[in-house]
Amino acid sequence: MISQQFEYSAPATLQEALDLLANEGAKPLAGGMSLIPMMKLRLAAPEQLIDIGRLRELNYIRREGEQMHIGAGTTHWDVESSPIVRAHCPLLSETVSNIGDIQVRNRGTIGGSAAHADPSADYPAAFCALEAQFKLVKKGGERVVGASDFFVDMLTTALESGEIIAEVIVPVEQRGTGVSYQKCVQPASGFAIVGVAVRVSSEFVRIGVTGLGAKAYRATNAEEIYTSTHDAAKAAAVVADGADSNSDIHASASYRKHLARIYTQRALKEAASRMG
Amino acid sequence: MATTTITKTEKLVGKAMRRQEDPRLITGSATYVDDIQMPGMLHACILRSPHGAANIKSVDIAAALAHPGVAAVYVGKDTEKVGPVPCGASLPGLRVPHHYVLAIDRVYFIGHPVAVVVATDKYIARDAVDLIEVEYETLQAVTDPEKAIGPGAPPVHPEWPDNVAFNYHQEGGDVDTAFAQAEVVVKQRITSQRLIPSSMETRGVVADYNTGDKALTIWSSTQIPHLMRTLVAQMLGAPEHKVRVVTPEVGGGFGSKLNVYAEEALMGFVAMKLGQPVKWIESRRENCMCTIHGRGHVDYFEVAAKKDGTILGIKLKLIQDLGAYHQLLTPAIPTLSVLMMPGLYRCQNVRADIVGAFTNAVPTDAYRGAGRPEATHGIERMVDILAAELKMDPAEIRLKNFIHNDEFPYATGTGLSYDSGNYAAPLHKAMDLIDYHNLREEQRQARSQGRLMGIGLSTYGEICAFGPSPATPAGGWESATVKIEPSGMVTVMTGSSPHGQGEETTFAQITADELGVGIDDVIVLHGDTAIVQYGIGTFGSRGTAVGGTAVYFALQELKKKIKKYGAMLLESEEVSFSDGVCVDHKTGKSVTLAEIAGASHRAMKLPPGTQPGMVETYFWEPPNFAFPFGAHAVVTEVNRETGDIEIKRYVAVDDCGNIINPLIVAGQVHGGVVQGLGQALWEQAVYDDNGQLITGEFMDYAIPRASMIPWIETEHTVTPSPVNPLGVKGVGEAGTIGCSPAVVNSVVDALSTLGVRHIDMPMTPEKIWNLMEGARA
Amino acid sequence: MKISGSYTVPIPRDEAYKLLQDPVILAKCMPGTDHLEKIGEDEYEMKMKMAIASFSGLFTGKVKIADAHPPDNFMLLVEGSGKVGFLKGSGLLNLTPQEGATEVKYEGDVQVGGTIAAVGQRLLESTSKMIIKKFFEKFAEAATQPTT
Amino acid sequence: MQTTIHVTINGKKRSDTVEPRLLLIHYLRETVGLTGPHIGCETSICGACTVNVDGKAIKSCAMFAVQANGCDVLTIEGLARDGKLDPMQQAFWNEHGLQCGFCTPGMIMTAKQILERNPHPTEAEIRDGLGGNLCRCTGYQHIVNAVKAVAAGKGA
Repeated sequence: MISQQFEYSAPATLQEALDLLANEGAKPLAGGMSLIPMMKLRLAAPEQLIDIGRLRELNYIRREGEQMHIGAGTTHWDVESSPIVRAHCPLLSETVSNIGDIQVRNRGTIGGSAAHADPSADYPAAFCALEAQFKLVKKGGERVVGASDFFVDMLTTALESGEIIAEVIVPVEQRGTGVSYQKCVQPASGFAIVGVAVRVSSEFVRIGVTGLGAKAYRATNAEEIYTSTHDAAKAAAVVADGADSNSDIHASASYRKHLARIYTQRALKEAASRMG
Repeated sequence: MATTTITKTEKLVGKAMRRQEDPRLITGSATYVDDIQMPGMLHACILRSPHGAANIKSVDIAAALAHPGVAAVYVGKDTEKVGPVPCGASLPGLRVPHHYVLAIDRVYFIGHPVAVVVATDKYIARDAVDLIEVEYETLQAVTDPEKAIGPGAPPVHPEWPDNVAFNYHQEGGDVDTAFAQAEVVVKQRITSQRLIPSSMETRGVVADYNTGDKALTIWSSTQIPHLMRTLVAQMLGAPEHKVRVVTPEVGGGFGSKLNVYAEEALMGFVAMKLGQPVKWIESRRENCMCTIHGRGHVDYFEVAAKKDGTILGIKLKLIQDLGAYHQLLTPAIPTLSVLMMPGLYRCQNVRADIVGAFTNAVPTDAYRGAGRPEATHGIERMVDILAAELKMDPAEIRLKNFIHNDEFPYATGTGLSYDSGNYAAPLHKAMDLIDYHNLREEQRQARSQGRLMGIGLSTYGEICAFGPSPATPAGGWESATVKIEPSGMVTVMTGSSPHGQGEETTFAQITADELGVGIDDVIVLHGDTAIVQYGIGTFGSRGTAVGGTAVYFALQELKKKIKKYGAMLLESEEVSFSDGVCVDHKTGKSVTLAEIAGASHRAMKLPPGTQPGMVETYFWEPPNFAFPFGAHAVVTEVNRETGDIEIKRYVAVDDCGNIINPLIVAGQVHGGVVQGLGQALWEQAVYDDNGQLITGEFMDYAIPRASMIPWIETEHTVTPSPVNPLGVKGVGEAGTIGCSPAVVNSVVDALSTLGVRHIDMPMTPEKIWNLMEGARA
Repeated sequence: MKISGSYTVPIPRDEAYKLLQDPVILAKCMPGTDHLEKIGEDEYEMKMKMAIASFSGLFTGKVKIADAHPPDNFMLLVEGSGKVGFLKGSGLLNLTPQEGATEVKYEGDVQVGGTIAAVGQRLLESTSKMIIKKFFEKFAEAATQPTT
Repeated sequence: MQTTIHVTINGKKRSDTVEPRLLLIHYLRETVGLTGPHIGCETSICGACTVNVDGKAIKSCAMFAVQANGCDVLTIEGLARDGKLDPMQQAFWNEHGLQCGFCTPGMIMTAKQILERNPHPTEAEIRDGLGGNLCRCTGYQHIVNAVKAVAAGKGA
């Protein structure tokens, strides 16, 4: 219940934050929904916390042309309740409403969730399906990394030391695209046993899967089959192929794979029904 | 003294009244144990074993002791003389391991306390725990009770290599003849998994020692303040009269606080050593690891019957997972299962054999239902299995075997005397409510469409109102004192120690009716051994049936005294007392309760042979248990793709005798049912083979959330208990007991077309999916 | 918890076998190990600072090599303990030559205890796999670098 | 290292010097003396510690007090005004939405947020909204009734 001691800074600007984060042992704190429980269990013990949760610079939702730009510090609730997101990126609205609970969504941020890269988190499925771009910043540098390169392994991302996510960039959904996020909920924690995010239009299909393996991934093999057959069952049948499936008391590896197939099929069908 | 108009007060018993205790709870002004702050208070944090079984080679506390702010660090050898942690149950030949408050040289389960740090601040105490170095030599652990008593298992306690704590046999009737005459015998292994009670408030203790008075006060989140006082005094070698136990607001117990734990004595020890108050609050992780678990049964049932469904005999081999130690009632719990094993059925031929198995796990003990849910689950599953075997309707087979209404009091083959019953009534009511016969038709249609729809029934009985003293380990009576203050206001002191059951309200309802006062003119005090006469506590659905009855009898005594004073004041030979007024019907003159109370305290004049004041105490010994019963009916549908179970309808018809407050009874049933659903569908305490508790937090131990459960339709039949004058039977555990078999019966019914005949709990989607896959293969 | 898997390292088997028992190489490849000291025949003690994203912890541990059958296989016994829990692993490493490279197959049992086991259940298997993967990645790197 | 924070709690401004690792729940309960919010777990699941920070229901065990610097905090103690209960408190009382009462302060804070955002929720929406608050006593049914009652204007 009680974390180890640490130093705390609440920089006023992003620049100031990045300067502080350049110190070894410094770790960013945004909403803290993943980090603080881990600190309380002493599974994490950062020496210095840089509170980027109150930086207005990181808190925005903007549409620019065919892209949505969401500041990394935007809370789940701000995304969930945003009419712009609902209108232009309904997959994010739907996915985010599945995260945790009201209180967690009030504090947790889009950047924090991405950076934590929990293998059972909801957001990463949508990020994969949306081919989201992450704008990463550090003292003296900025780069953009795509979702497929950003999620590296369990709890591991492409973020380097001192680097934080500044912005998540997702495409504006075109008319005629249907989306769906289907989740099998772990009854205790509320995390996803598996979660499947789908976007489908007459032109393309994108499938993002979370919960199955060490990291969320885009199921390109299933996408290809769907593109050629438009058969949800056939596409879903291969969604877990080759995945190194997680296993725990809530779902064995083989059942998880089965669920991934079922939920993919459901998501594909629902997304297709929403293509309108 | 004037002639007053007598107004008939509205009777409160039976009325759905909102609770008297709620205003403090909804405004955040209640005081739970963690809310207690005292000057100079120290904070304790406990170092616990990370191993299921290990020898302690060394404990180095030097760095912790040197940490700024640390007042003391104690290890096992410092507290060797404290305790042992008491076991109140006795069975012939019971092996009782010495349960030290801190481990001495060996740890027996994950979370076993090894050392305690006491510091000025809880943050410092926590930091210092990390500075203690313990060298362990890990040993092989065993957590499965069947493996534990099987060949080659590592011994939990080296002195008892077979891991058997006790064998217990009970038999009634002529079982062998029953089985020899049987036309059909059904057998099934049925488990009732370990559960973590998970009261929302964890345990907590504050201890304060007055060095001048040599008096110890312990605030503890417990269901049994008085028993704790007696036992903690023994553990500490302190004179009982100088130990006071205060139970502040208690955030739920469900049996898990019907116990005396190491920490209560340990904090007393620390306070006495240091002469400063000390607080220990259990973390959730500690609660999962170190507060008792419930259930933990492996049951082998056999039922012998005639082809027409008449049950002839029941055999049970019960393996109880005890854990590493006996807590207060650990070995007694499975004996309650045996008492309850014939359920509501007219079957005298019963045989049960219990093996109590030591395992490297936290002890099991009373958890909502305590032995009766396991028994009911077993017999109600077996009756369904028998019905399936005989191709009978599950309702029909139950109706055929119920004890008849004219047979009460009914002596069971297990030695109980069922007080009163009308077992068919709730079943019929539940079937009507759920529209059973049309449902079966709907099910036929669903099946023809390939849908897996199930209908499940359970008809349960339970032992409540614990209980006659000879049948309980610590006395089964309850006490009450009722005082009328000089102003006429009424104070009730009950030995029951409620923690959410609403007895401040129900006891006030009883009191208000008897004395003819308003409910706000009554206060109910409990949970402080310095205020309340000795009492037993709240558990085993005994609060109202035993504690409430004690209040009732104290009130009857008090009314005699009221009438004596009334007669004196009215200078009358004969007065009546009702609705708060004594009346001489000859003269029409009357005197109010307040006037009588005032006169009794002023004591200008006393009725002959009567003491001043207006107080009566009653210790009520119940002549028997009370036996509530009921029927639950559940409709489920299983998702063929995933194995998910949807509960489409849940109907609970309970008969808990007379009802004092329907709102509170409904709340008890809802809560009980949801704990039953938790066991049926999600909850399980899982240890791995090395004794690690995998479900060590709410991240993995799934207690039900609001969105996971269906609307619960409740109804009642009313069969008053003859055991007490209130006619109440008890309802705290009913929902839990009735629930799990009904849900499992429903899901088994859904899957019966696939050849499924039994499913163990929790019925996780994966388990169901595997069954469906198995059937497909 | 049973774990198994295989990695291919780009060096011949004899060399791979030798390097896999070289304390300097092991120290380099065990994630977060900053100190490895020989405490007995084929037995080493180490201090590790494990960090996986936000998770971090200090561990002290032991590595022991047993049942060595060069160049085919050996048992690797790893033990680590820290304030958040402990880990014990034993695994059989089987080396098979593959055209100038070596396939290392491992099969073993991992025991995890303490806070990690109680709250990190869903992450345990992936964590173990990840640590092993990191080990072999670093090993491949170290093996192909000229020794200093 | 200590940090000074300035917080408005239940309408009253105050400043305190705190250790950065001090959790908001401990700050409220022990420094400020508001023991209404409770601690039921350490993994941010149970919601007993729920308070409102700047208009949002949050779990105060998953937030450091320093993060609340400059914020407006409302706890269960701040709901009743001039002795008049908040409609949600009143509804929990009327509907018997509590038994042991331990989860209740957090439950009420979340229930209020549900209705602030969705004044006329369906039963499923209410149950879903309460997902971050565990209750072991009531089986939730009377809690759902309480929220429904307030939505129907019956709390007052």
